[in-house]
Amino acid sequence: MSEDRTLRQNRFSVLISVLGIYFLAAILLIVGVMVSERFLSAANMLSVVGGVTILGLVAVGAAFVTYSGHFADLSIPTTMAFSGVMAVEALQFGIVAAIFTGLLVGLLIGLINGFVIGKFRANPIVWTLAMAFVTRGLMRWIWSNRQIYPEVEGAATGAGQHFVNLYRYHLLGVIPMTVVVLAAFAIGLHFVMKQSSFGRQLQITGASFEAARLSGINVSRNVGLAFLICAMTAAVAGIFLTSLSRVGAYYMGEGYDFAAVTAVVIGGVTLAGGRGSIVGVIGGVLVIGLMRNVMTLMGIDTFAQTIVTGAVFILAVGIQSNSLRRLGRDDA
Amino acid sequence: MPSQTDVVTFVNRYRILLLLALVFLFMALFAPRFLNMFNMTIIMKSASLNAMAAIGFTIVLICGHLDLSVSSTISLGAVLVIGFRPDLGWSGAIVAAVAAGGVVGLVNGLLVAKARIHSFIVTIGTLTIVQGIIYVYTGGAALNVTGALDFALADFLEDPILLFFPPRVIITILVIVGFEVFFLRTKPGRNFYMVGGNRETAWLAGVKADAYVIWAFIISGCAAALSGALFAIGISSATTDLGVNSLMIIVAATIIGGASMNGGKGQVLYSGIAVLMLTVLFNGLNRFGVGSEFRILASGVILASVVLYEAYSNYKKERIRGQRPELLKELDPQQLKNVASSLKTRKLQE
Amino acid sequence: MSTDSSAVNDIGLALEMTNITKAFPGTIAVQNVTFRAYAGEVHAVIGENGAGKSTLMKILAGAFDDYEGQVSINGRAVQLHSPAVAREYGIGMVYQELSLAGPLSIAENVLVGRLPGRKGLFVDRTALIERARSNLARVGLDIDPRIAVEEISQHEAQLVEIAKVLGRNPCILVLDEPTSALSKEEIDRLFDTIARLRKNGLAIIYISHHLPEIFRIADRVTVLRDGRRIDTCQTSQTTTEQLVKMMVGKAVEELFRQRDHEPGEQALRIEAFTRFGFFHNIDLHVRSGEILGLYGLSGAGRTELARSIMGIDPVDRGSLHLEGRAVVPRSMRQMVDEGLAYLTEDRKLSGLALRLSVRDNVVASTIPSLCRNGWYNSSAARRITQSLIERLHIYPPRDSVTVANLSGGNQQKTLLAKWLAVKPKILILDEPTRGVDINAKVLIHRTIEQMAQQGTAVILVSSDLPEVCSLADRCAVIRMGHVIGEVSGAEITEERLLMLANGEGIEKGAAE
Amino acid sequence: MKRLGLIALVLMLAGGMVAFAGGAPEADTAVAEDNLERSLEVDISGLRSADGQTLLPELSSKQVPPRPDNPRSLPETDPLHWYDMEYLGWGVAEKINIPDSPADGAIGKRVIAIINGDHPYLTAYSNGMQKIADAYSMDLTVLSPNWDLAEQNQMLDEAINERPDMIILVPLDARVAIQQVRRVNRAGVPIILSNMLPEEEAMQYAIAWTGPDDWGQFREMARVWADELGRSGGVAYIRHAPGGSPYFARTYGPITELAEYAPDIETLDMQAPGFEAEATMQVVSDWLTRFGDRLTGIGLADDSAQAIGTIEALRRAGREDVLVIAAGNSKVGMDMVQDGDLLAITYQSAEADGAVALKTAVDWFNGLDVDPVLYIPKQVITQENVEDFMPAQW
Repeated sequence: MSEDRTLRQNRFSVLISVLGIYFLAAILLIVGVMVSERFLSAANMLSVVGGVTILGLVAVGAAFVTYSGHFADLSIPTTMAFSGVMAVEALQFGIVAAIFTGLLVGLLIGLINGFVIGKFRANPIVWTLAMAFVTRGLMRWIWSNRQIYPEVEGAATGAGQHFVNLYRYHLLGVIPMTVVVLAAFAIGLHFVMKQSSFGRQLQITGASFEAARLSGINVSRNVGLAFLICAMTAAVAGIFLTSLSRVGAYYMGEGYDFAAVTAVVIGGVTLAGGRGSIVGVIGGVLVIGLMRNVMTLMGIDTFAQTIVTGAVFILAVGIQSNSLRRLGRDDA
Repeated sequence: MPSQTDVVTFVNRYRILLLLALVFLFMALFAPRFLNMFNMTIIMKSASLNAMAAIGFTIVLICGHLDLSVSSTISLGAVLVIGFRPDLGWSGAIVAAVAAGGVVGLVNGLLVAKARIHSFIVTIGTLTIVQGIIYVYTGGAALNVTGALDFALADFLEDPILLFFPPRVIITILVIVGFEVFFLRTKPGRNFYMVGGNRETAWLAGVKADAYVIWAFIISGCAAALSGALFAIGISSATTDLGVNSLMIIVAATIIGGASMNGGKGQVLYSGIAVLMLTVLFNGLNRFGVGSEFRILASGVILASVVLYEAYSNYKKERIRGQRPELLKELDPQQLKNVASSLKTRKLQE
Repeated sequence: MSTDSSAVNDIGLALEMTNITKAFPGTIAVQNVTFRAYAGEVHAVIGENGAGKSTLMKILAGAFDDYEGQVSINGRAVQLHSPAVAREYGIGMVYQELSLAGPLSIAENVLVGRLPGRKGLFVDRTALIERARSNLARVGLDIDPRIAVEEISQHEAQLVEIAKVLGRNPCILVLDEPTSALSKEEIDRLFDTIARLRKNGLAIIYISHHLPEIFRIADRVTVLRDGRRIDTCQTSQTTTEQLVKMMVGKAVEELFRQRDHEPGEQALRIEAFTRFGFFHNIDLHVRSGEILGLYGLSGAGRTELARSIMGIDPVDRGSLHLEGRAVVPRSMRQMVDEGLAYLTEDRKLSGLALRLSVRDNVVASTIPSLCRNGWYNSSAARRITQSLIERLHIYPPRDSVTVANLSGGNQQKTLLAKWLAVKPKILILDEPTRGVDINAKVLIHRTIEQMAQQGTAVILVSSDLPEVCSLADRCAVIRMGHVIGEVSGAEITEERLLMLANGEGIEKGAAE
Repeated sequence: MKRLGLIALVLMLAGGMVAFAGGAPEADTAVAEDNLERSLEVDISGLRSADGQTLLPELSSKQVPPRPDNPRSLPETDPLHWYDMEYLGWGVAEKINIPDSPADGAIGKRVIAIINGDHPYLTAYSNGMQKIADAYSMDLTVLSPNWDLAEQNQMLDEAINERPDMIILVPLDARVAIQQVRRVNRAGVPIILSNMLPEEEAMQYAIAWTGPDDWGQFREMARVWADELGRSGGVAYIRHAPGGSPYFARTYGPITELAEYAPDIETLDMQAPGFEAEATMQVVSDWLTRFGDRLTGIGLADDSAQAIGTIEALRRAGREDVLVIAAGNSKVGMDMVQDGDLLAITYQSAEADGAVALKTAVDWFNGLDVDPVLYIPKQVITQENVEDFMPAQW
């Protein structure tokens, strides 16, 4: 095997796994420009980004689960709902307490998931599904299927309005705070994934659990942390979603599990683990936003959009994994 | 003389049957208006939809893959059987609906086996695509039997003809038992397990692994479509999202029924019984008059317990893997009592 | 160059492969190889890793449909484009990597692809069990065939694999490193079986790295190198040195242990170390700068002992001292931080993350120390990797190459580099040269020497006798979970170790 | 074959227990003689819903035009195209197999209500129903299948099994309802449909249908909307979930009404992104990009998540001038009307919705005549009158 060939493969492979999704984004941009002259306007671009910030928050966390070689976390939607409801419930103690409580829920669910999957090696899909059932059932039981309102719960402390405004704050009057939070999370988690001790060890854990374990890496802790990060960003997203919707309810966040997987995988984090980046995931999220935007601008109805989205998903991931496989690098 | 390990093995082996018996017994004793013919019919009818669709999910899982598209394939079968009914008649419509399910399965299978895309991704994709196709076909509205009202077949399928078994339930049982016998007792059937147990081995032994994977998906598509179609005939109409709640129940039931996400394990009969067990549970809880949150909570707790139990026993098994029996004999009996041992727990595969 | 004049006779020609060429993208794995095997002979095929043995055999097994050249079996030209076809022609292949389906029963694994039928479609279960039982008896394995394969041990699985292939009554049997997981008794039994099969007129192709085995059972031997056939000759008319020379292409400098330095302080001592059912009452110590051989047959408890020392598996009783300090091994991380390193035996399953780069693998155990305030220092990682690549001659010498794309020897060197990177005080090596080519082996041995010289305490777990004999200062022999003897210095000879390992000549008081 | 033996054992056990326990349970039929009189004397005019409105006000009725020969052949913008949906239930000439009223009073009757899912609206709906049940000391069970059709069918069968005096059903789907209602009807249990409109055919098996006049209230609101829009401009619609009657009523109600009342208003687009704020926000943002200033109004099928997403998108684009109407009066929607974010919403009292269904059953038990279709009152809530409807029911 010649040296040149391996080298070239690596470059090409990196190109595919990181930039592949931005290539798709570029195509969408071109189509968008052809469809509407207002497509490239700042307002439209901001709305594309604004429409996927919550998804983006969920996806950057979910990426860690996929990156660790554990497919997906199906308890994301209930984590979002639970943290939102708990935050609203805690508004009577003030806005800080509310946010803290919401994050605590994420911490708790993440810890349980992380412990069971990291320590006892339960299948992640099935376990998180069970977790979703249990938490959803609990939530509905505790709140008797009602939804609760931040403006009511937080009326006494005046925190309700603050909570509702969480999603609506704009930085310098133009940039939504959610986008800033997403950017902060993305940059932070990018460094965590690529530059931290944990992230580097997680990469090996994801690529080969056994090899990582026998390299002295604390694999249980790493996998646990991956689920914890996922649950934490889901909690943050849940608080924002609740703030946006102005209600806390058990059904919030439905569909975000598969949507997050879509964004993560289309963004180049392979299901086999240990490959991909937050940069790619953000690309995946943007592509999903752009795709919806362009299709609506083209006047394609919701149903046809579903079909196109599904097809693009399979196609994009297929091309990506196929090119990796052809280079002898991946098989997933 | 049954020892402790015998009991453990027995429980492990017949877990799902014992669970069903337990739940049934509990409900029979405590749930009001539970134990009567009519209610048994209801339970059997309710279990049919997911039990038949679980065949496909189970066999795909046995082959080492996932088929998340079952839920929209159930809806597809339902929508098409009602949609084709005016043009093709019932038999033609059923054939067409099942064939359409088969086509979905074929596409899944080809993408997984030939294009080598992970089944998790492929079937999330086809899940949405098929749902989109259904919406486009129906315009978003449900379909029903039109023109001269023909409820004859529906009434036939839904009314018990034997004890508490209506024909639709009997068909479901026959299909499940048929597939169970096929997968457990026939040569091609065993090959599905072999493909899931070790794809390479199967391939090297001349078993066309790809073909079996594709067939597994086709069976899955057909079973899901057939169960959707029969259900739709029974209610003389079809909604666009008929199967939307089925996926999670099927996944839970299949796992509770003993199938493994790693492939090579599981039985369609046990998956069916697990669906029945969950249905008995739901029915019983309804008899108590509690809200639907308890159904979710109860199934979640059962699923979580099963997953935890399996993960924990694997964890323990891993710790004694490779133990030397002759070394253990060195220990005095008092010590041996406290040592986890691999001596007697070898599981027979039937 | 080809001197295939030593043919037994042309009448018994079972297999003829003529001018076989198989190219992969970027490389030619097999080039113009002609190969003959006769009924009633054991024909060994040897060569370094990457010499083309596996590819040639895979072609024979029907794994590729795009090879060039002709294959004829029993005088009939055939196209081996699928495993099914190859099987049809009576080719039976026992793979090195076990290819069994874990969740299924032994019986079904043994009879995969030819389950006994009843009324056409249905499986006859009584016949299935019976046939499996008789097939297993042929390899001397007495086990209930209904047990799931995932429940049995590795050497049992190896025998099941052989039983599976033998059960098909092949006319050409290919064995690829069949003895690597077997104990001596099992090897003997296997060789008896092979001898019987030869007598029955099978052509047996035997692939191995283990030259003594080849001299023991093979009639002829074919040497491959760089995808070409170098020579085929009668085993009785050749020597180990000649074969090695042909495999390597150049004479290898003999390796002599330079015992010119005195070992230092006691680095590691274990007392009454016990994990119930795996090893009992082990007392060992190793001093810095010393190489302690730990010899034993597979399954004797060597690997388990090493894993418990490293904190991977629990210990039930006994104590462990590092430089005189009592330490309780709780996790591997802890022991790595204490200065221990453990090179695992199966590089593909538990050693390397194959889909990652050389650099990512090399620094895998070092990540925490490469981090400043929790942040990873990638330039340091690159520097360390680059220096280790140079030191171990890993080829290609680039730290961004994916490990899966390396040859076996270079993969093993990468694995060693990972543990050199932690700068261990105590280095435990578990089969450090299994399945690697001679050049890599020499380099790895030399590196182990160096480490010892620099004061590292080395525990060398190996079933490769010449390796242990040439490297170890002292050697403990482990058998069935007990250390049954310890020899040092000039006493370390292959004969002595073998006798100990097989339970002969145990000194009084050494055991129990 | 230990396994098959075990299965057989379990089945035998089940069968034995069933045989032991016997057939279907008997309904308790003993009724006091003065029950009817006492039932007729119950006064419920004082009951109030949580928003302070009278729980059961005077019900409104509807002008029913003659049915055209083939409504579906008319253009979609013609109100009569939707005739079969809008005037559903009025044209049923003949009811089939409806049981006779016992006419022995509502007090003590057992009623099982099967709603379609868990939703705050339906929680309020159940509350309203319970208030009537309490007033008449009825034994009311409300079951929710949580949007699962298979589950709803199971519950219907279970309800039949219990032989209650009445079943009230909120269908999950209009067309599926036909067979559902027919099956209850065949079993001889009286049934009243509620809230969601079924297909016409279902009506012949049911005593009555009660619920909101979705078409009517959207027509009313569309006129208020058109006036505010100056009877010109372009509008777009976010639709309800596909399948139910609101999917059509809340989109084609205003479209057909505007086609007559303000033909200059152009329908630009319609999408069904579901009930998710973020998805709705993106659709609306995309519209603003695509149509720019041509978009002057948006009609929503829901006044909570959809409304929030829409308003958020408009605010971000600085397009607060776009006039938005929505269905329902959730707390979220009412707050937004109060803040001026929403131009108008429909007043659809969830509690009245539930109460009317059971009150109709009461009337039937009391032997009174019952109309085949009963609408709860419709009103349009705007900033001016929103105070009257506070606090919201859900």
